[in-house]
Amino acid sequence: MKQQSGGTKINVKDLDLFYGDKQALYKVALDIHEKEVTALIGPSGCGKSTFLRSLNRMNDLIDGVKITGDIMIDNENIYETNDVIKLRTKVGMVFQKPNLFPMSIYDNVAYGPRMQGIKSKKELNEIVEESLRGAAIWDEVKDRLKTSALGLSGGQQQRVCIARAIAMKPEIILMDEPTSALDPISTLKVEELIANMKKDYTIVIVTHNMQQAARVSDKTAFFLNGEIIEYDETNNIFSMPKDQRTEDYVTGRFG
Amino acid sequence: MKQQSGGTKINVKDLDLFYGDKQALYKVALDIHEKEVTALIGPSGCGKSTFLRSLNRMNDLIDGVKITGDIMIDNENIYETNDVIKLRTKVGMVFQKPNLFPMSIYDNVAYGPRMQGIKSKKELNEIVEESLRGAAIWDEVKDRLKTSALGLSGGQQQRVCIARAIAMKPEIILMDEPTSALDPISTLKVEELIANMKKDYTIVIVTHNMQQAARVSDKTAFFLNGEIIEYDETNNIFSMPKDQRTEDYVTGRFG
Amino acid sequence: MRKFKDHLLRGCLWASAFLTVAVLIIIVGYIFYKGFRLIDFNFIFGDYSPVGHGGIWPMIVTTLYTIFISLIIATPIGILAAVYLQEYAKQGRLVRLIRYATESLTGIPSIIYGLFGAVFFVTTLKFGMSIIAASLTLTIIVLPVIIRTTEEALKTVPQSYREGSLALGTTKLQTLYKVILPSAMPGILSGIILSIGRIVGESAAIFLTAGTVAAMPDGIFSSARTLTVHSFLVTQESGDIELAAAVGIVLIVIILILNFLATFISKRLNKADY
Amino acid sequence: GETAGNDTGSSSGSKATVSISGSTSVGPLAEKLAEKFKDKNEKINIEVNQIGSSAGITNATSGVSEIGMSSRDLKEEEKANGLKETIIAYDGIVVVTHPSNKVKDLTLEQVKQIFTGEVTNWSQLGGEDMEIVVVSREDGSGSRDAFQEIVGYSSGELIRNAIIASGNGNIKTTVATNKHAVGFISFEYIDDSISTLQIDGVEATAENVLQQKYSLSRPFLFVHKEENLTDAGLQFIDYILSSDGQTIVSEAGAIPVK
Amino acid sequence: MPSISNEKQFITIEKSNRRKYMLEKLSGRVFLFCALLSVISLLLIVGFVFYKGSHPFVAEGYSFLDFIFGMDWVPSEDKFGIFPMIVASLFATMGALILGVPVGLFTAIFLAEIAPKRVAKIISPAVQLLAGIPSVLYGVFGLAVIVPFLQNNLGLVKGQSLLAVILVLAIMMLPTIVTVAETAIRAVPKMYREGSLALGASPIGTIFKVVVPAAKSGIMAAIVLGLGRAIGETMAVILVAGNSLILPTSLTDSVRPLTTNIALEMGYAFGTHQEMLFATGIVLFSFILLLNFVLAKIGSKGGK
Ligand SMILES: Nc1ncnc2c1ncn2[C@@H]1O[C@H](COP(=O)(O)OP(=O)(O)OP(=O)(O)O)[C@@H](O)[C@H]1O
Ligand SMILES: Nc1ncnc2c1ncn2[C@@H]1O[C@H](COP(=O)(O)OP(=O)(O)OP(=O)(O)O)[C@@H](O)[C@H]1O
Ligand SMILES: [Mg+2]
Ligand SMILES: [Mg+2]
Ligand SMILES: O=P([O-])([O-])[O-]
Repeated sequence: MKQQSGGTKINVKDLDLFYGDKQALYKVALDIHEKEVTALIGPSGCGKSTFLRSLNRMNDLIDGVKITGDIMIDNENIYETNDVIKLRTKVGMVFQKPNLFPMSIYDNVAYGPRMQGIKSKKELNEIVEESLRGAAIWDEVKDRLKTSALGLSGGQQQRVCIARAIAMKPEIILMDEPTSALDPISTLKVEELIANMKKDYTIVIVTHNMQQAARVSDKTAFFLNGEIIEYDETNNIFSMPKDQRTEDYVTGRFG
Repeated sequence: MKQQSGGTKINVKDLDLFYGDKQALYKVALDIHEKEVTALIGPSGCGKSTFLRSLNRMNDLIDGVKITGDIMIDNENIYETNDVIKLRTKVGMVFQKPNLFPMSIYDNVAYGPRMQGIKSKKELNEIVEESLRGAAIWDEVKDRLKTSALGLSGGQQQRVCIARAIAMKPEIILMDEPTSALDPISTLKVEELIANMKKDYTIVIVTHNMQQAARVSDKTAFFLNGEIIEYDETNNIFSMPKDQRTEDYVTGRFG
Repeated sequence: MRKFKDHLLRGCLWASAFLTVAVLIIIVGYIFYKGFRLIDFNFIFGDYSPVGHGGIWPMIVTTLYTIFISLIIATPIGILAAVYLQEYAKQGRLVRLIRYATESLTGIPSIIYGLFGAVFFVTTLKFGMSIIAASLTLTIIVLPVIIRTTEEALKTVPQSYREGSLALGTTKLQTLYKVILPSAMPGILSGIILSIGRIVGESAAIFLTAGTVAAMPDGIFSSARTLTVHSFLVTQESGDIELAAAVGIVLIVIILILNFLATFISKRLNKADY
Repeated sequence: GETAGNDTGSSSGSKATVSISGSTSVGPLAEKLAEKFKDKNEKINIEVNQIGSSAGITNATSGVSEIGMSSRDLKEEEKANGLKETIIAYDGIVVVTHPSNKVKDLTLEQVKQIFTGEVTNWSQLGGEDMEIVVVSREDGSGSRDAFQEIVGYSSGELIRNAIIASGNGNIKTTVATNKHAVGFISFEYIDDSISTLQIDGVEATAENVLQQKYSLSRPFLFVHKEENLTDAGLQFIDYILSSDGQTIVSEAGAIPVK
Repeated sequence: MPSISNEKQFITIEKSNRRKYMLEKLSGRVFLFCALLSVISLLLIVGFVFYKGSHPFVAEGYSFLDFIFGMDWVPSEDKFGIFPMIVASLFATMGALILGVPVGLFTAIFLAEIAPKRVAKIISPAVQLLAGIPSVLYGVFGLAVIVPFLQNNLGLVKGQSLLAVILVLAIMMLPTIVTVAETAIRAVPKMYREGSLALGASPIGTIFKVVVPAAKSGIMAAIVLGLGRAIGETMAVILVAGNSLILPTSLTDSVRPLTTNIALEMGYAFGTHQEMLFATGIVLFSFILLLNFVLAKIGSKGGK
């Protein structure tokens, strides 16, 4: 496949990943397009999280992980740079379980910018407000910015997590099952948020929820046993999958 | 409301519950019928878990919980007995996150019976096999009963949790979002299991997943802010709810 | 039968706790009973004299010096070493070996540490018998305690905090300093408190390295006598149990104050403590 | 505030410090001597460290301390290192028992029989019918060496189940809490928690030692290397040997040299 | 196939990040240095002990076997046998372990699981206070209270005995064991407790079958640290052991454990005598290594 000029934000080729001796990804290749939402679906243990975490090199944290192949972001090979900090600043991440730090809401959102060296109170205030607004949670928390973030409900915490990621002004946001711990209302809010964020960010989201994938994403990749079985427009994946296994999976007949 | 003879397994009246000063349940009243699946739905924080945990007195573990009102199981007031152990043997529970003990699969399932004083190896073997079969997981684990339960996948773990509960030969099984941590395939398996178990057990299940509630339950109760807004046949709740708020919620318009 | 076993075990739990508390009360009670008579303003704040019971102010000051210096050196080294073992090093044989060695060394009698200190710090490094030589020796003694407890504390910090922070483009160091250490603070603190106990309780390692000069130290290069060494000498040579106990009372009060301070400071440092 | 005054202006550079370390039994006496000496010589500071005879001798050899204190004689190897010894006082050793013990007088031979286990019951010595519990000092201790030499038995002959206590204080506490016990301590630590025995009818007093009627005693030593001894150190030794110094020695319960 | 991925480009490290990487590298080195420093200083001590202690066997022709199995210890007559002390150390450690570990662990469990919060909040720091009381004072307490108590109540001629040593050591282990184990037990996730209780297990059953096994690693650490404290203890033991040079045959015999031997005679020891005391240290250290090894094995076995 020829690279689409401008459109391709992330280009993955021939990605093999091993946990020690155990191979978790097999020759994964994928083009992720700018300012689109790409959903990764597949049964548990198929390697979705593993793949997602390769994109911002979070797998570096795990002992014994070996990676071969190329991941290019904006045409730069992320495994050839030494500047992981810059990479992770550019590629934000939201985890399955809201993982706010035991600090105030404000401090959570200001955490990244502060670590970047921003000290000015005014500037920080602006970033915090803007990010919380961006994550559609500003109104709910604006009066309690200085209280512990752990006092928020799960859905609120997850949106603050998104705000925390946005505060770094990333270009790409990775989300690993961001709503699986949330109730439907909160889920809906986060989904709306994702739809909105598409304007500004390239989003990659792992989800177990087929409806969610159908609702929020432009493209969907179906993983199975560490391989990408099918990758296409979301509509196609759900309405006319080419592979029998994809069809079985999305219709819930799989297993 | 007059008690329905024979059919009513759990009868809750006027249940108020406080965490310290904060009231979490308001005058909850509910009849749960024998050998049916009752689903509890409602937005996050509405008190579903709190209610569920009142039914086997797990809330006793939390400091400062005050409860008034009656919960009758088989016409006995469970808050008037001192034998909580007997109550919990009769009322099994499966939690949101699989919480197997760090022991072998066998020891996990045999845990309850052993605590009941059953020592005979033969008897235990029988119980373990029967329970694992009952939880539709026997074939997957029969060759590795002596290995650590924590090595199983999430879906497998959750089914072993169910087996562990079944091993106590309870009459009622409470489930608090038993599939929210699982992938669709595992979820499907657990749902099938629940449908099967209905023959033998009275099941109360909390779920965030409307489809799931619709699929597995006979009756559904909709909670909001600690109150039961509506309680009816599941079909009615989803197709012709009486309360506007229920309708808003089940159609996803709520919030 | 099962009920009976439950009752039996519950009984054991209560009995053990009761026993521990009883031992605590008896020992502390005994020390107070024996030593209380000697405590007065002059005893605590007076200068030492070899005749009579003497004042113990110089020993109080020396004790505080040794605690302070040892902690100021051992705490950072111990914490950072634990950080290395737990957060940086590849978990494997080497780390396990280091851990095993460290643990085993907690069982070496302190007199051997003392002799080592006397040869290494006092003679070879030419510190002479001095507070600094003793403090460095004590540092080595408490290092394993701090390392081990800090490691346990680091283990309890959820992995999600680390990932959350690193995913924001922070360095490991920033993550450590801003998120991990604050969360691990309570565990680290209990290690420090145990260390204070160990430092304060030490005698053999100290009198071989700091000596027993019963005068106000001029500085950390002076030879001096700590409270515990004082009570050791009195017990050993004159058998004056009342005096040893009186010194013990002062020690208990000092430990109480220090433990309180340590808790207080860690609460302050620990922004995580909402 | 109070302590700053007591610091006797140590910061003034002219002050000389004499460091002394060694025997824990010589230590208290040395401290008392030093205190009186410092009152007279404002410019000299004396540091006394009680860390055991061997450590003191080692320190004197290595130069960590100017003077070492020893309650035992120097070994040949130690003398070979060029150490000089000065006897600053004698220490009387007294056999002690529990105050309730009726036995008040023993012959030197009986003492030997007790400590070598030939006699194991107080009734054999005219006391109650009860077992004797022997308490001795640790091998290498100066008092024990002297005691054994004078009484006439060797370490190997000491009764095997003897309690070994470290230091005079521990012997005293042990004997004071056990009516079966017998041990020996230095004159300095005699008090009424224990009872002292006469040997061959002679009471354990400094006078009797000086008149050579009472034989259980040993010297207290200061040891130094000639090249390490400062003026101040020399002054202190001279002071101890002066009559002023020897008066303090006898006040402290030890026995003057002359 | 596309050409872009072939011309490998490098993301240049941003200026502001360069400092961070340097700091990162530097801090990694500093941490490593700290770890090494601790290990080195500890190794130095071991080396020192081994150097001193092996001298008589390497250079002076003493037999190590005679040293280990010899029954006589008379330094002034050149007899160095420590067999009775090895036995004494073994008995004393085992005794303290048997007495101190259960009481300490049960107290920790009580504080973490059973005691009302307010009670635990008072007792836990008080127990930590026990850790700070100097061992000399434990010795004084032992000599002035425990020894006469044994003398009077067991009708002994002397209370200085193996039993007194065991009692004092067991007491001294308590604070370490209680503090470390309590922390470990509190860290066990709540979900294990809930899981067990929901199965109709009693609270006590839950504690012993689920909570305690789950806290095993921390509990082992507690035991190892407590044991270290007991084995390394000298000042208190000297006062209550009696330090007699006999092979112990009963709890009421007075004994001389290895540690006491070292501390007791080091003050006067000279030459070979001193080196033999260091050799005693080597034996002691090997003893500790062996014990910890056994404990570690026990610990990892229980896990499977
Ligand atoms: N740290 C690790 N060490 C070894 N194997 C791992 C590790 N993390 C994941 N794996 C294995 O790699 C495979 C892919 O795991 P991954 O977490 O990527 O799956 P997933 O698709 O995200 O599943 P889920 O939907 O359950 O989150 C699995 O077989 C898993 O067991
Ligand atoms: N231990 C507790 N102490 C104080 N308040 C509590 C406690 N547990 C729950 N609550 C509060 O009680 C209310 C009901 O909580 P509950 O957990 O029952 O909600 P839920 O319906 O199960 O929500 P979710 O879907 O998120 O699990 C919430 O407002 C919650 O904050
Ligand atoms: Mg995943
Ligand atoms: Mg809930
Ligand atoms: O301690 P001493 O050398 O006097 O026995």
